[in-house]
Amino acid sequence: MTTCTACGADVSLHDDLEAGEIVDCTTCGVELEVIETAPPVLDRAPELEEDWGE
Amino acid sequence: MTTCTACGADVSLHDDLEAGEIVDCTTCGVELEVIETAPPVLDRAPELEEDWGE
Amino acid sequence: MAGGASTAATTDADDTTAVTETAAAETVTASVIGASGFAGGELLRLLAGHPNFDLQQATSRQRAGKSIGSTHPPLRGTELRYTEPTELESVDVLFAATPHGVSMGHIDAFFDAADTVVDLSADFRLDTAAQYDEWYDGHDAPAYLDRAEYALPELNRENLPGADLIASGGCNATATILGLYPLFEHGILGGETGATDGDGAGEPGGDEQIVVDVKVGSSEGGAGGGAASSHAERSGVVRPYAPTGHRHEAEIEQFLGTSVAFTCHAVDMVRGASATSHVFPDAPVSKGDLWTAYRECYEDEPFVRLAAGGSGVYRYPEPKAVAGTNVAEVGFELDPSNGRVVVFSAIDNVMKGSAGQAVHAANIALGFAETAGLDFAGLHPVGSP
Amino acid sequence: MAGGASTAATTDADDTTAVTETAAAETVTASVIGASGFAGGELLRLLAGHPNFDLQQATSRQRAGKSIGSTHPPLRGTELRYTEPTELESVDVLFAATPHGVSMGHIDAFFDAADTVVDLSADFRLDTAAQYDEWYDGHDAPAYLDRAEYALPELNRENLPGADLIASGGCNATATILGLYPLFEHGILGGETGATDGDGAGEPGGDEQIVVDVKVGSSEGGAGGGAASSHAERSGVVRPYAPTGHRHEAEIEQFLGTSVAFTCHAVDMVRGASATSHVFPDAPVSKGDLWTAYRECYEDEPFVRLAAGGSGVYRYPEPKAVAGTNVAEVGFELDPSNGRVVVFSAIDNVMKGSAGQAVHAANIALGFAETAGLDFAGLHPVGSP
Amino acid sequence: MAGGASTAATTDADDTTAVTETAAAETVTASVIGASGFAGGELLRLLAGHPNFDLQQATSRQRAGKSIGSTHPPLRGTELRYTEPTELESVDVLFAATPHGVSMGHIDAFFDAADTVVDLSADFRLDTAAQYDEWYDGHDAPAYLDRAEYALPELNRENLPGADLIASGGCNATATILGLYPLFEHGILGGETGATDGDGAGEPGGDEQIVVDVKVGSSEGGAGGGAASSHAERSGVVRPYAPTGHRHEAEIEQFLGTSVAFTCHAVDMVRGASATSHVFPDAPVSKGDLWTAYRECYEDEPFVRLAAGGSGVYRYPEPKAVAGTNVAEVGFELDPSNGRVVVFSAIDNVMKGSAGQAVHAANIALGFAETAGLDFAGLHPVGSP
Amino acid sequence: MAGGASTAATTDADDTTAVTETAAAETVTASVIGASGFAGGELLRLLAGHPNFDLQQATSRQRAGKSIGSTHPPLRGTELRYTEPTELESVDVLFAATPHGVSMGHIDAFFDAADTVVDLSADFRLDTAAQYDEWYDGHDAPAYLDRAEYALPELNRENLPGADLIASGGCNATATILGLYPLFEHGILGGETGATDGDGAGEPGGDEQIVVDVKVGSSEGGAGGGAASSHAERSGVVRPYAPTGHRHEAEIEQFLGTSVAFTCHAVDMVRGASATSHVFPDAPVSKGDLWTAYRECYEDEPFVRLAAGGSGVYRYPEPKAVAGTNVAEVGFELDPSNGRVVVFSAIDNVMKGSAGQAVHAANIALGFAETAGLDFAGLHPVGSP
Ligand SMILES: NC(=O)c1ccc[n+]([C@@H]2O[C@H](COP(=O)([O-])OP(=O)(O)OC[C@H]3O[C@@H](n4cnc5c(N)ncnc54)[C@H](OP(=O)(O)O)[C@@H]3O)[C@@H](O)[C@H]2O)c1
Ligand SMILES: NC(=O)c1ccc[n+]([C@@H]2O[C@H](COP(=O)([O-])OP(=O)(O)OC[C@H]3O[C@@H](n4cnc5c(N)ncnc54)[C@H](OP(=O)(O)O)[C@@H]3O)[C@@H](O)[C@H]2O)c1
Ligand SMILES: NC(=O)c1ccc[n+]([C@@H]2O[C@H](COP(=O)([O-])OP(=O)(O)OC[C@H]3O[C@@H](n4cnc5c(N)ncnc54)[C@H](OP(=O)(O)O)[C@@H]3O)[C@@H](O)[C@H]2O)c1
Ligand SMILES: NC(=O)c1ccc[n+]([C@@H]2O[C@H](COP(=O)([O-])OP(=O)(O)OC[C@H]3O[C@@H](n4cnc5c(N)ncnc54)[C@H](OP(=O)(O)O)[C@@H]3O)[C@@H](O)[C@H]2O)c1
Ligand SMILES: [Zn+2]
Ligand SMILES: [Zn+2]
Repeated sequence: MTTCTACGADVSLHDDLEAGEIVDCTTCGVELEVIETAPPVLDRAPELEEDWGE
Repeated sequence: MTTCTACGADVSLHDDLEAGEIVDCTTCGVELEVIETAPPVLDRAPELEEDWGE
Repeated sequence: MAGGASTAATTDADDTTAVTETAAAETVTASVIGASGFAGGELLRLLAGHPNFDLQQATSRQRAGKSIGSTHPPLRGTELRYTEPTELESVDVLFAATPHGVSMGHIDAFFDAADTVVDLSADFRLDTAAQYDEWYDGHDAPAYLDRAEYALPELNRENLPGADLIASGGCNATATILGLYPLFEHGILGGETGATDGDGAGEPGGDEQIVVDVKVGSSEGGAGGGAASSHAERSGVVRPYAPTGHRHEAEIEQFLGTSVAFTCHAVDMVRGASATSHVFPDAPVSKGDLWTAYRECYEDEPFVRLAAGGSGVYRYPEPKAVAGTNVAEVGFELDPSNGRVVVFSAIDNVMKGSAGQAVHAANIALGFAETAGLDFAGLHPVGSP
Repeated sequence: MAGGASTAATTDADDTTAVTETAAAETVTASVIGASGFAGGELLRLLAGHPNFDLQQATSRQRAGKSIGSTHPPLRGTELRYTEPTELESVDVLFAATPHGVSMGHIDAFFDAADTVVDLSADFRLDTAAQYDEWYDGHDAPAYLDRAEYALPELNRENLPGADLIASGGCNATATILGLYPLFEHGILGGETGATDGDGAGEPGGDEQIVVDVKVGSSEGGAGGGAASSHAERSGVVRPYAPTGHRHEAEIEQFLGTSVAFTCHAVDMVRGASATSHVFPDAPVSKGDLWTAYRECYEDEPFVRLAAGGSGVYRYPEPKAVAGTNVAEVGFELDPSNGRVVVFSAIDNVMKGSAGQAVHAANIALGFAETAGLDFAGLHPVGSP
Repeated sequence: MAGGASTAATTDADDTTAVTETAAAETVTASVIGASGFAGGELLRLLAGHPNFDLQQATSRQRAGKSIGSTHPPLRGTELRYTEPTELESVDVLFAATPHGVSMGHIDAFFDAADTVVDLSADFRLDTAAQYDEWYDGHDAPAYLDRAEYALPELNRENLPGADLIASGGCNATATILGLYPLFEHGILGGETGATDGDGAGEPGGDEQIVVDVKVGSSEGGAGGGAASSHAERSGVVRPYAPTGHRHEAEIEQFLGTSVAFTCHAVDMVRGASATSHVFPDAPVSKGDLWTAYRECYEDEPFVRLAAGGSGVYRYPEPKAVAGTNVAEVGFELDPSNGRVVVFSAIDNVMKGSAGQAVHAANIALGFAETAGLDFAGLHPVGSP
Repeated sequence: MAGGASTAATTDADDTTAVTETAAAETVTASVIGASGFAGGELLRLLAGHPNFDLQQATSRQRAGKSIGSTHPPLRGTELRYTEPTELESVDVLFAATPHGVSMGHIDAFFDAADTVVDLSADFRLDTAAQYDEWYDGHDAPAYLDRAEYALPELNRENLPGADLIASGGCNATATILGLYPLFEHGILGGETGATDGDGAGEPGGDEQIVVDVKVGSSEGGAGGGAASSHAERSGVVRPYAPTGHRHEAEIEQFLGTSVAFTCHAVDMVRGASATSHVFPDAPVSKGDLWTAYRECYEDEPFVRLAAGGSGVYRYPEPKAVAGTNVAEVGFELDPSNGRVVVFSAIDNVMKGSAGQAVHAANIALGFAETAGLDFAGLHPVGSP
């Protein structure tokens, strides 16, 4: 378990985590980049200016 | 003016027509390929299985 | 203040000038009975933008005294107020957009007030009192049935000049007839006997099974409201509302000379009627034959547009492509696996299906340009209009 | 008889008993391939609420690593993340909700990972490679065609127990077949020859012209998107999108033993498929005959509800009455003027038309209660769901 | 944490345990007054799927004698018929889903028939007769006001166990209060004085200008119908229907201890209410502060789900993500340019906004599992539900 | 053959007479860049029906060679085909309806081809390169910023005659500014300092907190498509898509001289933008004061219509009442409980919000009648247009 940098909730991570992988926080949904794996360190992933509707 | 091979209507074409160009018939909408240019000969363009809604 | 209506007002003023200059026939006076309804409101809108009509009265019993813009937003700012239908003043033309049964009960009063009556209801569409006994609850004024001309101008415009009682074709009937007519006209259906002769009295066709599956918007039901047509109940439906026995079958049969197996569904749109007709010609036809039939029937028609394949998003007729216009889109496809021809036709029921068709017919009857007042080409994109 | 809330109530009781009685077989593991799509997302939702399935993996190539709730709001808060379809772990059951062609290409890998494969695509629905040559672009794994059981449980549930490759019936085919089947079963159509025998290989019927006019929602197109299916272009349509030649004809013909004249329209809803079938029986039938036929076929079915007239707003089948449920509404009307029977059937394409039907079939195959996980009864009012 | 499928899963497990442990109190009898309406129909649906309620009667004056499925498609096949509200039999719990003013006029009769009354109208939500004089047309049974407990369980569940007159919170008020409450609770708004104390009687807040801009679906208007709410007039609207002076302001003010500047728009959906609250805290806050406030208030709530940015299509609360469920989505965003906090909250007005909230409150009052009967997680995709 | 375009042609013919009478300058040539998009298609439609424009070219890179009717149904039957934007011929006026960033990159080429450029994008709306650095990604052609005139004719028509680079106002900005402007103009907001002076450079206002809550249709996103804007995902939403930080804030601030707290929601319609502005004037105002302010500003405006209460169904501004028109509806209500003024404004984003406003501005710049080509008054009933 690691803490989400955006909302502070716990983020559950799977075992064979790789650095650079992108996961999202299941509480707040932000995308987090795996910076280090042991122990896991997460940081806000660079925001893709993804179109989401307009 | 050339005749559409699908619906028989006249198709108006611009001057600097090139072979291989795709135009559509303004009556029936089918896409026509320019086979020859002087005089213009048109044939049904190969149907792209274009998604148009489902 | 602003908008459409004021523009229309200015136009009226100009036209008045024009009238003085040109000739008596140029501008005629008109009133609308049932003007607070959907078809009536559309008539008001069309007449306001029409170069040859000068609108006099708009009737509504429930809203008498209120301005017409209070009901119909496009007419906001217009000075005209609703009057009682019992207080008709003399005009050249009276348009009646009242529920079935009203016109037949007041037809004498209508002719007292006007030289020409254009009726949008079904009251004068059928040829004989017997048909009204069969399909409706009889007829109150059968003497007028002979005098009335059914109006579906693409098929019988030659009957309309000078007509003084015009029965504007019904919405679902118009969509269906426009779709099927070229097949009869070109002998693809109906054998040698089935063709119509323009006065609406076709010979009986063969024993074709013609299935017509119709989808319509909520404005066909009129402005009334009620629990079943509330937004919550009526949204998102594909609801069989007339599985069998729709009264428009009478009109279709009278015109095409063949009966149809007709089913109507309510779908989620406000304006629009779409008819899909499934037919099985006796002899094989090619897509080229179909193009020939439809192009010959409609290529000079100002209000029919063919769409039968092609490319892009809009390949076949669909109601939203004609919303707000007097255009009928007609198209077809051939099913090689069973020789079926599928015919699609799409109209705006409030326009080509009622008010637009009525103005079109009046234009012909009175000698105006056919397309006068009917030149709006529609919108793209548009949602569920 | 069937449907909604009563089913739910009964089910709860039954399941409790069942749970106490049985044992190890009770819970099986399952994964979903194509879980980010519409049918796959529905599977996730159903499995999460199912007493006998324990969800292991959900695959998506494009969203691997993201939580399943990021795509499907009903699953927000769930910890499960998408994995690559190449990293399948061993499970009891694999559901494949991938586009046509994917399952046939990976079927060996699927069976490496799982004992039972339930495929929602068309890849294993047809009996022979020849049919795939005719209707699709051939088949990559024809050896599996014999092994696969088509699943439309109301008609062939006896084939499903123990099946290890299940081809869940297609949405439009399901709606059409459920509507027409009682007519064949009761000899109203098809003469003595046309009846199906439960394994999907009906004898050829007579020369009936069966017209099937279908209206579908946008979710049938999947989660992809594109200019033609954008909200602005797709809203408010009655758009003929498969005028002829729809591939589901193959399934219908295989099951009913007769071909149909099939036309599909896109209308403005997201979930829902509605089939209106117009048929002309050789011998006259009464509405009572029809009720008998449909009741005998469906009165014990948990997921078929009859609606054929009655009163109130909802008189015939319509998609919004079954949205979110695994229920098919089926109804009919008789057209006395021409002997036509009009059959209406309505389903939710994402449920009874795909994910719900797949779970229903899996329930039978694995010996679970048929309605397990499928007891949601729907919403009223509901708009355009 | 909260929401959907995972809750459902957990719930099932818990309930099974609970069931085994407890006993006779397990099932109570219940009736619904106003059962033919939208909120009443939803109650019928929820009670039918609820493990602890046994439905006895459903009243409708207009449909007495008809089956409840004739009105509500999800209940088709159920044997229960509507009865007159004057023929109430004894039950444990009476749910009243009648228009404002009915319950207050019949409250004695309600208590004659039942031990516990759960009222969905506004009749017992306010604390004092004076408030009814100000916001409504006075009160017929002011003696009951003290006895009544307002029910918005997330904020005052401690008041509900054993309550015998429950006033279920209003739809727009619920959405608004759930959105703003954490800001008051954590002192971001309201200074030291504004926090609520759980009995609905907050201290007056500061002079914040809180703007609440609400968008609602057509089911908020009930099942009645009428020209203004007809499909043709109500489709596609963004219509200011309560620009100022909405009665729910009274509830909000009573609960939050501050008035709000409240405006309500009708939009094109059937189910759903969405409140966007724009607030300007006196002291600067960070997004982290907001997350802390909202997570602390709601992370253990089974029916609140936070959505405040993130990725994918569904980033902030929206009604269609919660349609059919008892979940409230709540989220927020910070406007760095002016220190504004924008709070979004979205509910299904027929569920969390009325019937679902009423069942939730009854569950607590009667000692059932809080989520019993309320575990539906919603649909994806879904259109305009 | 048929429909809109040909009708328009007839109209042109009539007008030609007029042209002959008046002066040579009467008709100018025009081309549209980005003509396959939504704003560009609307320009084509408007120019086709405009008495003073003669359309030369319509560009699309993706559809070059195809007819313009293949994309835009109202233009079916028109002979014009798309050309590449690199093959511009000389014209009097060039309309650019390309995404942000395109015009600034090609402005020299545009002026090589045309004397007057009317740009519909945001590329030339702001006064200074610094603003582009702040709100966008900088500017490629800052030298043109001084030359450009922002066009929101109701507020600054005096700047437009003779302008050769016109930056047509943005959709949401137009709705917002038209709603708030009379309050500043009449000193209800902004104290003595905040009034605009007509060139778009207002003095900074006071510290009013102006909350603007906007609801928009899907056509604002353009013709592109994508999963998030697919029909299934975009239907039925009330979705906060720009909770804060919308770029139109820059335009609003530049014009009104005050910043606004701006939030944008996507709702279920295709055409339409509706802005609800909540403001709290320092000094009390009456509803009469408001009427005076708005009437004085707008009573002579051809394209502004006031709606602020009244009777019937349409009491306040709403987008469907102006769909297809160049009209802005503006209205207001006073909240006596807190001194708030709520201002509603509604436009069709494809018309008054882009193409219509651009034509309006061009009409003024070129000395044509202001309303030329813009007289469509809208439809009633209409659904979700
Ligand atoms: N809507 C369509 O798509 C459509 C298509 C084709 C044909 N039509 C035909 O057009 C006619 C009008 O349809 P609609 O949809 O516009 O109906 P509607 O919206 O219900 O309007 C009916 C109008 O008639 C008036 N009216 C009703 N009863 C009357 C009476 N006894 N005497 C005088 N006026 C009366 C009503 O106003 P007051 O009650 O205030 O007087 C109202 O103005 C019908 O015959 C219909 O079949 C309609
Ligand atoms: N929608 C319906 O109403 C309906 C009804 C009946 C049957 N079906 C059938 O159900 C299947 C799924 O339909 P849908 O509507 O859910 O489609 P969809 O929304 O487009 O979803 C397709 C799913 O498959 C995945 N996928 C695509 N190509 C893949 C590949 N080559 N290998 C592995 N995964 C792949 C996609 O995710 P990634 O690309 O991220 O891997 C996505 O999760 C289709 O066969 C369809 O015919 C659908
Ligand atoms: N709809 C919502 O979103 C919502 C949200 C929160 C709260 N509520 C509240 O819930 C209540 C019901 O709302 P609704 O939308 O469901 O209304 P509705 O659809 O109009 O239903 C009202 C019900 O009450 C019955 N009824 C009406 N007058 C009655 C009377 N005098 N005595 C006995 N029964 C009567 C009606 O049936 P008969 O006329 O046949 O008896 C009908 O069953 C209202 O108080 C409303 O404020 C509704
Ligand atoms: N939609 C509205 O409501 C609205 C309102 C106000 C202002 N606007 C502004 O109007 C402009 C157009 O918006 P829209 O909604 O119409 O967008 P759209 O539907 O996406 O259309 C964009 C058009 O520009 C063309 N295009 C794209 N990139 C181009 C390039 N690099 N060079 C040349 N042509 C290019 C496209 O065709 P090809 O790719 O085939 O060339 C298409 O014709 C935008 O600046 C928008 O901000 C729109
Ligand atoms: Zn987080
Ligand atoms: Zn052609």
